Parts: sequence; structure tokens; C-alpha cells
Amino acid sequence: MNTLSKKNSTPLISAKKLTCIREERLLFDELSLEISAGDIVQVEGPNGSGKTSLLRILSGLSQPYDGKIFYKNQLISRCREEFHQNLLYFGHLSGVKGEMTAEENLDFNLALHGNNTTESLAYLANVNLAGFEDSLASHLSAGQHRRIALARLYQSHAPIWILDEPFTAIDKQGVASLEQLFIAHAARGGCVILTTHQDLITIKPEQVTKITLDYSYDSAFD
Amino acid sequence: MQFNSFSDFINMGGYGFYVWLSFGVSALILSLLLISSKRGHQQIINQIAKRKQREDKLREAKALRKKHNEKNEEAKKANAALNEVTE
Amino acid sequence: MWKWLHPYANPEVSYHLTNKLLPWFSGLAAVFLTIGLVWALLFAPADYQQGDSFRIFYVHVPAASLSMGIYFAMAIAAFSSLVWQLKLADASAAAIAPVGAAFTAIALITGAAWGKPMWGTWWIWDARLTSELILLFLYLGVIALHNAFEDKNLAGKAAGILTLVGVINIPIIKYSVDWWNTLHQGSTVSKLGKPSMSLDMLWPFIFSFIGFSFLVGVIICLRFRNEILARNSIRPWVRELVKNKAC
Amino acid sequence: MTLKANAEQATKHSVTKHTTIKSSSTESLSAESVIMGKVSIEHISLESSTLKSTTLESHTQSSPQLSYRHAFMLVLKRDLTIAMRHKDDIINPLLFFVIVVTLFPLGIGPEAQTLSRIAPGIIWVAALLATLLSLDRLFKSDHLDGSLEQMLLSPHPIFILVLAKIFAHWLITGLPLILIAPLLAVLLHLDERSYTALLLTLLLGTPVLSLLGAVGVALTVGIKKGGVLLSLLVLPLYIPVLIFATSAIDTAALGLPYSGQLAIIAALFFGSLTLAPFAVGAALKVSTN
Repeated sequence: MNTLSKKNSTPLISAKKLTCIREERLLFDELSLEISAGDIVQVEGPNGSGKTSLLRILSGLSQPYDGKIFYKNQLISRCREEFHQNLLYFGHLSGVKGEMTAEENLDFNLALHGNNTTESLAYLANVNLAGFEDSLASHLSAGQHRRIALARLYQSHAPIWILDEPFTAIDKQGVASLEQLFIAHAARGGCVILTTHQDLITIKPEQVTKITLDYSYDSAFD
Repeated sequence: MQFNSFSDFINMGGYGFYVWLSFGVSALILSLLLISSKRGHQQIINQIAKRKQREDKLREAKALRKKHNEKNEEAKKANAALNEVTE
Repeated sequence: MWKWLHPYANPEVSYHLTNKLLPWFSGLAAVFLTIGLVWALLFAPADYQQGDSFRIFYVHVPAASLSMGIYFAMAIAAFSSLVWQLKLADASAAAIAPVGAAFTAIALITGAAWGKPMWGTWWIWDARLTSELILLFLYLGVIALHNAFEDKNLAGKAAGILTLVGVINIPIIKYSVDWWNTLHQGSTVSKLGKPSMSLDMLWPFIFSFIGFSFLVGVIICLRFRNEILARNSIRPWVRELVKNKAC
Repeated sequence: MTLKANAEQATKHSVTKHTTIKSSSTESLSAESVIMGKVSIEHISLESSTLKSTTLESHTQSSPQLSYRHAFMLVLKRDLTIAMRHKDDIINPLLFFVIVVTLFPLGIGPEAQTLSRIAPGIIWVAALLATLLSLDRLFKSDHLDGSLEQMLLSPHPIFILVLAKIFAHWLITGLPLILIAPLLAVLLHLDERSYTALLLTLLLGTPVLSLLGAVGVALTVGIKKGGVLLSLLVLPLYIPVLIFATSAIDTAALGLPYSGQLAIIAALFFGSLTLAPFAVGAALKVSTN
């Protein structure tokens, strides 16, 4: 079992006593966690249980109602620049502009996060978008948009990956290769925090730590 | 006392309309605000009570269903056992 | 330095504090307002130029100066909410802005009612009235922005940012309107000069001003109390409270 | 195929993937499918060992790519590219500006004297409204497609990115207004002595409109029907610019010096330039929460 406490090194990202309230509903209360290099963490829970909220809070996009997030034991609000340099967040929205081509989109995304853009064509090929580099993104499908955004994963030097539903609109083959990427990423000292509705195909259960969110009062119907 | 009679007071030296308009509108606005703020308290308390009731119900339903499920499981097990025996 | 504030940052403590303050504020407001307004309406002398219409002054001026003061109070609360992350201060925009808007509206209406007999017209683009009107827009903006958010905590934060932007702009707007007004002096028939107030006029004014201030305190306490409850509805102490008080 | 061979193949591919990146898509895909088919522990460890060459070093100091200027230019270029491929975004506010101004003579009457008296006010109010109309686009589409949250998560300071976006917005909407304003001034019989004043006030004033407007948009970007609300929030803040700009133009028409008003507008510009990006950053954080 891949436990979070086994490693003695400082956790990459940790949270202390997070409380999240949305629309006057308590999603989770006093949630603490530590995620170290090499961890693959899957956040589970029924719809509306706060998976996305948790990921957004961990990435610093949302403020928790209460509690603190640390990057290497430093408050993330104190080291915003360093934390963001080491973070890759992928949300529900792919952040792809329809007015730009696939390559321009990827280049911008890479450059925005301080990465090299010299090899972006190869990354597009990695996500099976070779030949679409010059197409305007508005002519591409939703799944292709997501793949443009995911191509960033191949370049990212950021150790912390926070991925909200990365497999949506991705075909089975793509899912498998992404999973391989996650395993490799964890093996080279990164960590992956993800949510997904699908079952993981190639990542074995013992490689994954699960966080289950089911605190909400209204979850009785699930 | 500046006024000799009540009608003098109402008349306000010819400015009665404007003076009473000002005082009246001010009193109206402030009392409306005061009353709505005061009533908001009970409203919020009732809202919270209602939500609490709903949550209690949901929780009860959940517990009930859990029990039901357990019973079903037991019944299934019993059935299976019975089946084994009969076989 | 700010340690002493901490107990008051606890919602439960401040809820009970407002409950304790309310009767005091209400009593003082009632006493001062009664004395001040009865004095102003019955006993204060009429102005030698403006006659009895001057009695509007006892409502108009407190309302106008409070309307500005309330905005600054709201800005201080917004600042402490954004800088010191005082969660309670998030509730302040919802609690304070409607009160400020009400006083601004009163200042405008009484100003118009005062202006009609003095200037012969309900509205005049006088510098003070114009800035008061813009202040009303600023208040309405804060209220509208607050209402537009579903999440109350976010609403409070957004309204707080707008309040701070507004408070930087208020002096600029006021200055520019004053400047604009002197530039177009022609339209002003007679300005309300600052009358050198006699003591029999000053005292009722002071009393009604203090009375109105306490009334502001009462309404803000009432609204603040509501906001605290609404924002902490899942807390056990609120649940306990609700159990006893719900009907 | 034996397990070992499979693992070897996978290694080879991952090596090619990381040394010669220019592999065609079909090749790398076939590699992926092999990996998918039979995963073994060896494979993972091999993969990881090959990847070790690019171990993740936590970035502690900023790389040269993270300079402020670089980030500014990056966002500016992107926004301009998008605007250029979406030309109606540039043309529509401009058209609105022209139409609003031409409505006034129709509503008031064609007397040259009346028109020239109110021309500064008309042009400036129309400019305010045109800017307001175009503001919505500043953050809205970025918010809807998620690129806004990516910008907030970038290691660059938010105010640089915000400033770049506002500058792009001004280039797209403010600058065309300035260019077309003299034409409208002719239509409204503006006094000839005030043309310079008109252009100078627009040049200094429209950036203020974009900067202050950005605060309003940032506050309302998460709200579904934020359009009307935006005007309620922003228009009161525009009043000082309106007052000083129109007064500068009026003063110029009288042949008097108007540098005082210009200086005040310049002060407003620098004030909003320093403060607005921070307010926008804070507001965006709330809006994307």
C-alpha cells in the first residue's frame, strides 16, 4: 500500500484542517492531508461532494472557509510564485482559445508557465494531434481541446500535478498513455492528484491513494 | 416654544409641506429599514430551522436505507444458506 | 497589537455582543432622537432668512454627514476583511451598505425638499447634492454586487473590493464635482450659506446628530446579527440557538 | 512477445521520445498501445530510470523566461492575435460610438452653435459608453474557457498579466476611438481650437476608462448577468475623467490654457495605472473562486 506517511521527506503539498462551505453546505470539515513525491492520489466522491472544490483549494484558486495549504511546509500565500512554478493545474475547462491554432494555444500555455516552447509540435503529436497544429481550435472538437491542454503535461517540469477529470472526452488509448505518464511522473519524484469518474486502467490500486469525500448532509440520495 | 397653536406648528410658517415631507419621508425610510432588519432575524432563524429539519430527514432516510440494505443482505445470505441446504 | 480584536472575530462572541449592545443603542437612540427632534421642531428658533424651512436642516445635515461616514466605516471593515482576513468583516458590506444608502436617499430627498422653497426648484446641480447623488450610486453598486453573488462569503469579499475602490474615488469625485460646480457657477441661484449657528440651534442639532448615529448603530447591529447567523448556519451554536427560537 | 522484450521495447520508445522528440504520431501511439497492453513492474522502473535524466528540480529562482517584460509581451501578443482574428470586436464598439454621436444632432437639432457647445460632452459620454460596451470582453471569454484560471496560476505576478490585458484592450478599443474622434468632432462643429485638447484628453483619458473598467469587469466576470451591473459599478467612477476632459476641451475652445485639466487627467491615469491592476487581481481571485 502506498501510504502517505511512509516518506520522511517534506511533503510537496499538505493541507491542515481544511473546511469548505459552498452554498451554505458543508463539503468537508477539518480535512488534513500530506502528499509527497511519488504519490498518486485519487479524490473520490459522489457528485457535488466537493472534489473539484478540494482540487481548486489545493491549487490556491479557491480560498477554503478555514484551514491552510502548504507547499513544502511553506504557506502557499507566502510563496505564490514558487508554488505556481511547481504546480500544474488542469481544470474542467481546457483554457483553449478558439481563435488561436492548436500550436499557438499550446505555446501560450507553455510560455505562460515558464516552459520551453521549442518542442511543442512533438507534444501535440504525443496527444495524437499531429496534423492539426495549424487548425484553429474553434474547428476542433471538445476532446481535441482537452488534448491540446493535456499536451502541456509532456513538457511540464512542475512536480505537482493537480488534474480535475483529465480523462473526460479522451479515448481509451489516450487514457492509458496518460496513466503511464502519471506513473512515470510519480516515479521521477512528482505527485499527481486527480479526480476521475472512470476506473483507472493501468494504474494498479496499490499505486493509488484514495481520498473519499462524503461528508455532505445532502449526500443521502447518492 | 416657537409656535402659538397647533395649526401654526403644522403650518411651519408656510413651509409646512416641505418640512413635514422631509421628516415624514425620513421617518418612513428609517422605520422600514429598521423593521425589515428586525424581521430578518426571525426569518433567518426559521430558514435555518427548516434546513435542519430537511437534513435530519435526509439523514434518517439514509440510515433507514442502510438498515434496509443490511436486512436485504442478511436475507440474501439466509436464502443462499437455505438454497445450499436444499441442494 | 491586534490581539484584543481576536475574541470579537469569533462569530458567536460577536453575535452575543450585538445582542447585548442592541438595547443600549436603542435606548440611547430613542432618547437623543426624541429630545433632538422635539427641540428642533418646537423650540429651536426659526432662521431669520429661511424661516421654519430651516428645520429640515436638523434631518438633512446629520443624514448627509452620516451617509459619508457610513461609507468610510464600510471601507474600514472591507480593509480589515481583505488585509487581516477577518471573516466577520465580510458581513459588513451587507450589514452597512443598505443603511448608508437609506441615509443618502434621505439626504437627497430632504435636500430637494429644502431646495424647493429656497431655490424654487426641486433639483439643482449643487456640488453637495451632486456628490450625494453619486454616493447613492456607489452604495447601490455595492448592494447590487453583493446581491449578485450566490455565495455570501464571496459576495462580501467582492463588495469589499468595490468599497475600497470607491473610497479612493470618493475624494476625487467630490473634488471634481466641487470644481465642476464652481466652473458652472451661473446656474447656482443662492447657495445654502453656512449660517453662523446660534446655540439654540446648535444644541438640537447635536442631539439629533447623536440620536441618528445611535440609530445607525441599532440598524447595523440588527443587520450584522442576521448576517452572522446566515453565514454560520451550519455551526452547532447556531443550531442550538435556532432550536430555542424557531417557531 | 515475452515480458522482457516488451519492457525493452518500451524503454527504447521512451528513450526515443525523450531524445529525438520529432517522432511521428503513429509511432509514438504504437508505443503507447504496447505499454498499455502489458504493463510490468520492470517497465515502470525502466521508464522511470530513463526519465531520471529530466528529474524534477523544484524551481526556486526564476528562469529568464519569467521576466516581467516577457510575460507582458506574451499576453499582449495573444490578446492582439485573438482580436485580429475576431475583427467585429474592434469594429462594433467603434460603430456604436459613431452611431451614438450621430443620434444627438438628430435629437437636438442641427444648429451649429448648440452642437459645438455640447460636442465635448457628447463625444466623451459616447466614448464612455463605447468603452463600457467593449469591457465585457476583457475577461469574460477567458473566464468561460478556463484560460483565466490558468493565468492566475501562472508564476507571473497577476498585475503584469492584468496590465497586459488592459493595454491590449486599450489598443483594441481606445485607440480606434481616438483616431475616429476628429471625424465626429467635424460632424458636431467642434471649435477648431479644441481639436488638440480633444485628442489629448482622449489619449490620456481612455486608458483610465480601460483601467477602471477592468476593476468592474473583474468583479462581475463570474456573475451570469453582469452587463447591467457593470455599468452601475463603473460609470460613477468615470465621472472625474468626464468632468475634467470636457472642461479641458471647453477651455481650449475659449483659447485659454487647459494644461491644469490635462495634468489632473494625467494624475488620474497614473493613479489608476498603479492601483487598478492590484484591485483587478484581487477581484479576479474572488470571481474565479
